[in-house]
Amino acid sequence: MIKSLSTEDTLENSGLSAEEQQLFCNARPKAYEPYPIKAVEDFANWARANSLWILAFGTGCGAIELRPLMTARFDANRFGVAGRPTPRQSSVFVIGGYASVKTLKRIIRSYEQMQGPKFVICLGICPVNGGMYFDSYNTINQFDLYLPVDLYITGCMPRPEVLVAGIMELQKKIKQGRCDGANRYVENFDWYKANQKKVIKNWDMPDYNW
Amino acid sequence: MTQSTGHSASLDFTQPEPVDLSSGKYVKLWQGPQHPGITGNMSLELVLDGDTIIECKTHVGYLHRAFEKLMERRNYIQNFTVVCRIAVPEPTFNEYLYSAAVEELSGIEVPERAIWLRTMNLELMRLASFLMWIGGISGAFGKYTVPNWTLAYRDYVLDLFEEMTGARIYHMYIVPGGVRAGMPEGFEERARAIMDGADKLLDQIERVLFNNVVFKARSKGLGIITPDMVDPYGIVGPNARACGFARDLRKDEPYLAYDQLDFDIVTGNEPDAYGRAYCRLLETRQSINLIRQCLERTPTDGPFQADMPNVLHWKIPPGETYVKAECTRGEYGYYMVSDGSEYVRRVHVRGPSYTHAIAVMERLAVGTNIADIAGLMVSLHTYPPEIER
Amino acid sequence: MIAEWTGKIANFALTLLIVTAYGLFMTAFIERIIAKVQGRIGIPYWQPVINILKNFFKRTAVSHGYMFYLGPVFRIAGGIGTLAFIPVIYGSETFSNFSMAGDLFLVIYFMFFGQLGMALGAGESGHPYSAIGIARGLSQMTAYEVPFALAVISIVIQYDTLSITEIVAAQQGGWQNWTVFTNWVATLAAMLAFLGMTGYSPFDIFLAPQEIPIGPPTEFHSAYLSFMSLNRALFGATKLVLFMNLFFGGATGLIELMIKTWLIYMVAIVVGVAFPRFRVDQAIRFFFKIPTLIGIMSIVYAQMMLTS
Amino acid sequence: MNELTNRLKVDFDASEITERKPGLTTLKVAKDKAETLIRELRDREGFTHLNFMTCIDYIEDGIFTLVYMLHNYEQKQTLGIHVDIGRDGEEMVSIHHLWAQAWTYQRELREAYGIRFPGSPRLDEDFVLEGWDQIPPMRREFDTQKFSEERFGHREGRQSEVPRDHMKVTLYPNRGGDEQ
Amino acid sequence: MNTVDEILDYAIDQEQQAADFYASLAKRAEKAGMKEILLEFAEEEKRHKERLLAVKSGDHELTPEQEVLDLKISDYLVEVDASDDISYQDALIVAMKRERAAYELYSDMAEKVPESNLRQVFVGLAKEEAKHKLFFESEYDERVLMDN
Amino acid sequence: MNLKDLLSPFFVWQRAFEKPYTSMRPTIDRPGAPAYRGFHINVAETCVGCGSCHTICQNHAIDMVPVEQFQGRPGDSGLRPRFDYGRCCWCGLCVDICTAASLRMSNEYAWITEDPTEFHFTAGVDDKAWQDNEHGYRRAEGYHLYPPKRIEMDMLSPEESVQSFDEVARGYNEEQAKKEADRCVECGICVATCPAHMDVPDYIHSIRDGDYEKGLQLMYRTNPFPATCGRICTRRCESVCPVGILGEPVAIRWLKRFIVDQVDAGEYTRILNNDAVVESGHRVAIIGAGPGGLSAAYYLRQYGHAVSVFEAQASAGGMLRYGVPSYRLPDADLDKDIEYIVSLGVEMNYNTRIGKDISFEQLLQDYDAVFLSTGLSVPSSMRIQGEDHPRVLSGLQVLADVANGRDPGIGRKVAVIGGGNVAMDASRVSRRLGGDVTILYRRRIADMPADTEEIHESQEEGCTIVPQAIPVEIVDAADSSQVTIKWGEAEMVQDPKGGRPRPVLQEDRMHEESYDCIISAIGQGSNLDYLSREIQDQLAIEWGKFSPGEYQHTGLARVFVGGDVANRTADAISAIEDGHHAARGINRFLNPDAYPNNNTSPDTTRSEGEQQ
Repeated sequence: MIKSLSTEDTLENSGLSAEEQQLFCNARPKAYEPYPIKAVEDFANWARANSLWILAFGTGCGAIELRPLMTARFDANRFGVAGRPTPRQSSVFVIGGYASVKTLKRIIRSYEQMQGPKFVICLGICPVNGGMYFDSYNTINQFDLYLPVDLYITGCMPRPEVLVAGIMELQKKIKQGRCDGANRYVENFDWYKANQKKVIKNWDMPDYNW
Repeated sequence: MTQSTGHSASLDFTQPEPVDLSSGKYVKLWQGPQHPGITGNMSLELVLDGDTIIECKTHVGYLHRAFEKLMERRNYIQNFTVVCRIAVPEPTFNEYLYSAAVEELSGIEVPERAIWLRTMNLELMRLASFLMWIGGISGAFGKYTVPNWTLAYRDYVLDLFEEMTGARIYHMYIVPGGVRAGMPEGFEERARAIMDGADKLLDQIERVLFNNVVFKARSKGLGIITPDMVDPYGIVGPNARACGFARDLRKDEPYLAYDQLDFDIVTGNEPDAYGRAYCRLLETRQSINLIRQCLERTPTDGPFQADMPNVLHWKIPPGETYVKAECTRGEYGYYMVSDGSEYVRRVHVRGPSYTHAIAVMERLAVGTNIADIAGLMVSLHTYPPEIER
Repeated sequence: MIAEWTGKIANFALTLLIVTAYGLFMTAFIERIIAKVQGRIGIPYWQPVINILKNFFKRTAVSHGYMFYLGPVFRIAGGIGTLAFIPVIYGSETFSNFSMAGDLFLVIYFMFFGQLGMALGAGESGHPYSAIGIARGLSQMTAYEVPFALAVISIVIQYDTLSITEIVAAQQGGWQNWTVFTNWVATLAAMLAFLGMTGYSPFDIFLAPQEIPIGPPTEFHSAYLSFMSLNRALFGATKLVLFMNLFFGGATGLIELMIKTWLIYMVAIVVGVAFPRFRVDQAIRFFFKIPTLIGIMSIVYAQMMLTS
Repeated sequence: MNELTNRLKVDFDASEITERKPGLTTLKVAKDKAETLIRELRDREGFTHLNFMTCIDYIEDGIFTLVYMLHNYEQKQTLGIHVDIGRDGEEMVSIHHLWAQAWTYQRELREAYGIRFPGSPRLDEDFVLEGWDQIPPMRREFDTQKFSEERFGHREGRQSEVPRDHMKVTLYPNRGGDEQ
Repeated sequence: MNTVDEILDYAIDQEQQAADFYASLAKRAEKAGMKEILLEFAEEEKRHKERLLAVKSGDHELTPEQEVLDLKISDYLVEVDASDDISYQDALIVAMKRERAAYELYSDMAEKVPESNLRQVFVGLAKEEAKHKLFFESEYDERVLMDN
Repeated sequence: MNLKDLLSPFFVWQRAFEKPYTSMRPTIDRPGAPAYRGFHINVAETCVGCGSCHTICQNHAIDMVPVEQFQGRPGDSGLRPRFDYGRCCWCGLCVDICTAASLRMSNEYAWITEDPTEFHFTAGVDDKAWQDNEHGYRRAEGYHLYPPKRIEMDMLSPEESVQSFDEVARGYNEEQAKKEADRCVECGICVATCPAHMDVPDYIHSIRDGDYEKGLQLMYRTNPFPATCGRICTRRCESVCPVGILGEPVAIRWLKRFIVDQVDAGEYTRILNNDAVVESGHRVAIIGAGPGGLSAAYYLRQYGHAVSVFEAQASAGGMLRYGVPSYRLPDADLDKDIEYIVSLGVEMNYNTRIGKDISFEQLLQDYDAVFLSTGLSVPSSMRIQGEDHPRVLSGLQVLADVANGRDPGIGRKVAVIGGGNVAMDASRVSRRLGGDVTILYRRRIADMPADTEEIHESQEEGCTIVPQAIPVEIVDAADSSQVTIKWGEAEMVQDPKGGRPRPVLQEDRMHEESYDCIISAIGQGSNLDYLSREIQDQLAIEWGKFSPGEYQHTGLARVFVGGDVANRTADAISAIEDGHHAARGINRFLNPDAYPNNNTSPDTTRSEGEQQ
């Protein structure tokens, strides 16, 4: 944990007890700069695109189609996709549809623990505009208010085929260097945090989970 | 083997005193919701003494979408699309039960053809769900070969669904009043071919998983449900049948066409994870058998929908009912109260996971090795979305 | 002297490169075989390389202290160290590495060294899953090291040397001279230990995503993970070479090396895809029972051979 | 079944005994007799299975109707027991000692409706919600759509017209029955 | 009438006369709205005249081969007088009858003249008048026989 | 542990030698199933914009948005469904409910984007690749979300009905009415099509609720002739009812009748609560007590104006009384409507013919405004030879005679010429008077302007329809009490200039037949002789009809026109709306102050008559 030294870029972590504040970092996230040499960056993007590790966190209905995707019928391993059980090693967060407020809190925590460059794919309709649960008191309606999203795949549920297509699309985007969701998160950090805190009422975690 | 049911008053359900974590003797460990060993989005708050769990608390609600609330503000036909989302891997049971409850309250008689199509759908769903579960139990014990097979094969069953209903996961096929379409052309042959393949696959799985020394070593003796626990804990379905209770709603209180189908209740006498798994394997075979019978006996013509009122402003006379069906995990029920308006007054969805994943799980987890918790959980066959609805 | 060492180091670097590349290739190849059994296609052959590159390019913003950094370093040091004292190809100057009289001991030491270093780093990450994984890994390691050690002792007795090169030399001259035929008891014990060593089912509890998400490397990411993946390939291949040298007559050429190591690897795979994983206590019980017994028997057997 | 219900009528003042369908009967019983009745049904009458317990909000009457659904496996009979309690902070006798899963239901009812069951374990812990700062959501006066719009918002760009009104505006703006 | 031009002049004159007839009728029309209608008829006749003028100057050709639909409505209607309080129905009948008469005249002429060139002209004019008749008959069919 | 358990797991290796399960090119090789519920297709041309999809969508995923090219089409709201794929759950209920069957789904399912605002599209209008996809979900045959067939109304059998002038349609009972009312999808397209713009969905809703008083109130908002319209309305509403596209339209007319039948005439005053009008002091004269005139009278009374009605006949009702036979509209029901209007304080002057008993100029002087609704009372003439034969009767005359209780003297063998409602009425009346009826019509049966029901019922009652028969001459018959008609067969020929096919007489196929009488019912014209030439010129008359302005006003200030004499459709409901709208116009004219924000005042602006 790198504790921030300057006062401007520190986070309050006001949701934490004094004891816990000592444990967690209070520095703001920093945007990732591309490598100065374009060829290196392109090569890095190529490598990133061909090795997409998905965080094994099925947040909603979408998890049901991730299983066929990862197993024999669709075998996403062919495309360099693998599931990782820990956010530290994952680079892709697949939001499987609706996110309840309780899950959103975990999603944010997991997302922030992922190391950049990181990408978010939203499956289904619910993250776009509430979907089936547009009037539910426990599910959020627009996922991009809380975390930056790189790709939307519509459908309810999207078939595994279109997940494959989505992964290919994401690879294309990464190779073009257009997946800058994580940087958008950093740049609009306060806006995202305000939105998050608007819906998560028991904010008992650090403002940024390293 | 059937046993007389008896509620044992001797069981103590009082919650254990919380252990003193500050003693440093114990480790507190959270599993989930982001944890591949959990059957879905729920989490377990475990207290460990070494490798042994001495306290388990379940936490649910990560998938709470407030279905029961939402259903109170959608009209009867609109709800039909909502219910299938309650248990994601098994939407059809929800569709059927919701439709059955509405039909019962409004006094609609479903035509013969729809009854058979519904039966077939439910059995196909059971097959698909069991295939996924077999993959799950295998994966929970670290054998990833079998899930790859069963999930791929489940996909073939989903292909059948797609052909028949127009969707893979959320079929939305069983609609109040009947079903939405008949069997497509050539469906029977394709379905039979897939059933034959499924039979073969199950033979293979029995050979490589159920006759597997390591699998047996892991699952035997894990999570024993004693017969006197069954009623006090509300244990139903294969979990109860594995301890010898011959309870199956399809036989006990037949619905749809089950009274015309030829099958026997599967029971076992090994109330542990292995016994439960084996029970389910037998039930999967039974499903295949039932699907074959359905394929043979489903009428190919005639109406598949009852005469319906205009669903846009469908009012149902006041009343209340509780309909239930045997889903893969046991008694699945819809309790519905109508008050004569266009909207339902109250729907309560009774899923078997509600008891299995909380009360039963918390009890069985105590004393279990931490490494077995995933296997235990899967062996109870729980789906978190139907707990919190 | 300096020139000689410079040459040796250069040779070793080449060996290291080749063995690592071979290990990476083997990883992918084996993955594809497993995938085949699972009814699918599996990863592309270059996937392990891409994964490592990808992880190198990944940014990190997390630190858990110096020990945490050192974990992967120790780990790869263990891997390199092990390889450093194993002659890869018998009779080849280039691939003989720093083989010397007591290298067998060093090799076994280095094999432990990596694991321990890893344990230190992972323990430092503070993640409970890491800790549990480490505990499981180390206990299982202790368990499988017993039959392995016994088997090694057996062949040390048999060949009366602590030099791997000499052990390989002793097995030259035809397949009937291979340890697997001359001392099949020790080979059996060692191969059972090998199952545990490779970390495939049924002995993969320390990395099991179901039972404990990923275990020790939970907190490792980016370049640290790259190092570990690299080491996994290198160390895996090194172990194969060691087993080949000790029990299967070594190799006199690259082709022979590849075939033999692949076959040895396949033993673990054949078992691995067929079985679920043991719990750690079951694994320990397993190793302490039959393989240990066989190990002891192999020593007796070796003694008997010598005395007869 | 009739025999049983008649007896319950006498012994427990059970009212509104209705056979909803073959195998499903509901009856109403006073709050203070509910626990004894349920215990007796469980121990003596073979209603050993608690299907579920839930609550219906009759906001217009100011009551919550608690529903305990019991099942007798031998006779294949289900008995729904209705108990009316007031909506405002009234408590209900807990049955957590009768069935192991009962406390979960009670915990859910506590969270969803705000009904308290004294003695029920972990009653006040969060069940499915976390950080909930409104009235219990299953109460009928809680408007979930309004809440959702206020807290979560909806994406811009939606606009719909009612065919009838649209046609009035475009086709016969000054006609129809409006101008009187 | 021995040359094409003569014949055309005659026909043009006929159309002019018809136009004049409607115009004068319009002046005297008593029924509300009839004035406009009769003036419109006059306009229609003027259009016919323009057409024939165009034929004469070579800008336009007669089409003797063309088949023209004959609705035969006017054939069986009673003759009506072009009185001052003429109704719309009657005005149409007058118009139809006039065009029919012209059609028959040209048809007869066509049969009588020996020269094929002239005959073609007469046939062409007859067809032209048949078209005019069709115009009024269609109008009658649309408006008067609307409910029938 | 036994050996079998140790060895049998190795059978997993069997699979290594079989074909993998893997789908090699999933994105290409696996289209959705033929009935897959993928992205929406809307055949925008067929869609009528009823909005049922919008109503049924539980996710509020469908917006109805105006689409330029579909504005103003008859029976079309001009709206088209716009889908939000941030909401849609592909349940397909919209497809199931789609009344026009224009909506279906393709088996396309892939839509990936970075921009979440993209997921909106108007199916069939926005260019989407899947619009022409032939696969995908559509509603199965025999699956309905609303009953496609209407509830049959009890009818007298043809055998019974020809015996008397009793009403043929017997009306719905409560259960039937509720079931029929249930079929309504509440789109409101009928409201726009109805000339009077009645609140059809609302009063149908009131039937479902069993609240007939409210239904009556709703109907009287736009139509003071509900009992009449409930029986004889031409019901253009039903012709556009979306439910009728695939099934049978909602029986709007019968439902209207049902409401009226449920309410006793004595209750009207209480229910409609019309006592509270404030007298304005203005006086309005209405010429003609037909539906137009009385409708105007009703609404003018609502505004508080004093109303005097001048009627040439002995009783009110106009064509409704003298032109519609009582088996369709019993006098009692007509009287129910009329009497209620009269009871509001309308001064009725019967047997008063303008131009004879009182001059039009006098009215203009005496009243603040005049509403003209004199209808079409002059039968059209065939203009064929012999038409003035004494045995040739006019259909209107026959109907009026019957209505007045006189014997029209038709004899036994009757020929009716014409294909409109009057012809059908005359035929069926003749059947009831004991005649053998042959209907001669110049076009095909399908071209008949009469209601199909009327045609059907007259056939059932035993009238013979001879289509494509053009009468050419009427001559004396051999028997002096008879008359002979000559007619020729017609071929239908497509007019090259377009329009409907025209009949062409086949002169080689002529027929001759003698009848006791010939009833000519080929249409009616107006009689405006009571207006002087100058006034006629000012009132703007075209083709024998008025062409009124926006508020039924004419070129002459204070004079408003309506009814058959002022509209093209010439049916009761249009006349009623004319009367209502004229009342509105008159009120604007008399009370300009009450409309400060509206500069459309009848005496200042003169715009084109509204197309209906």
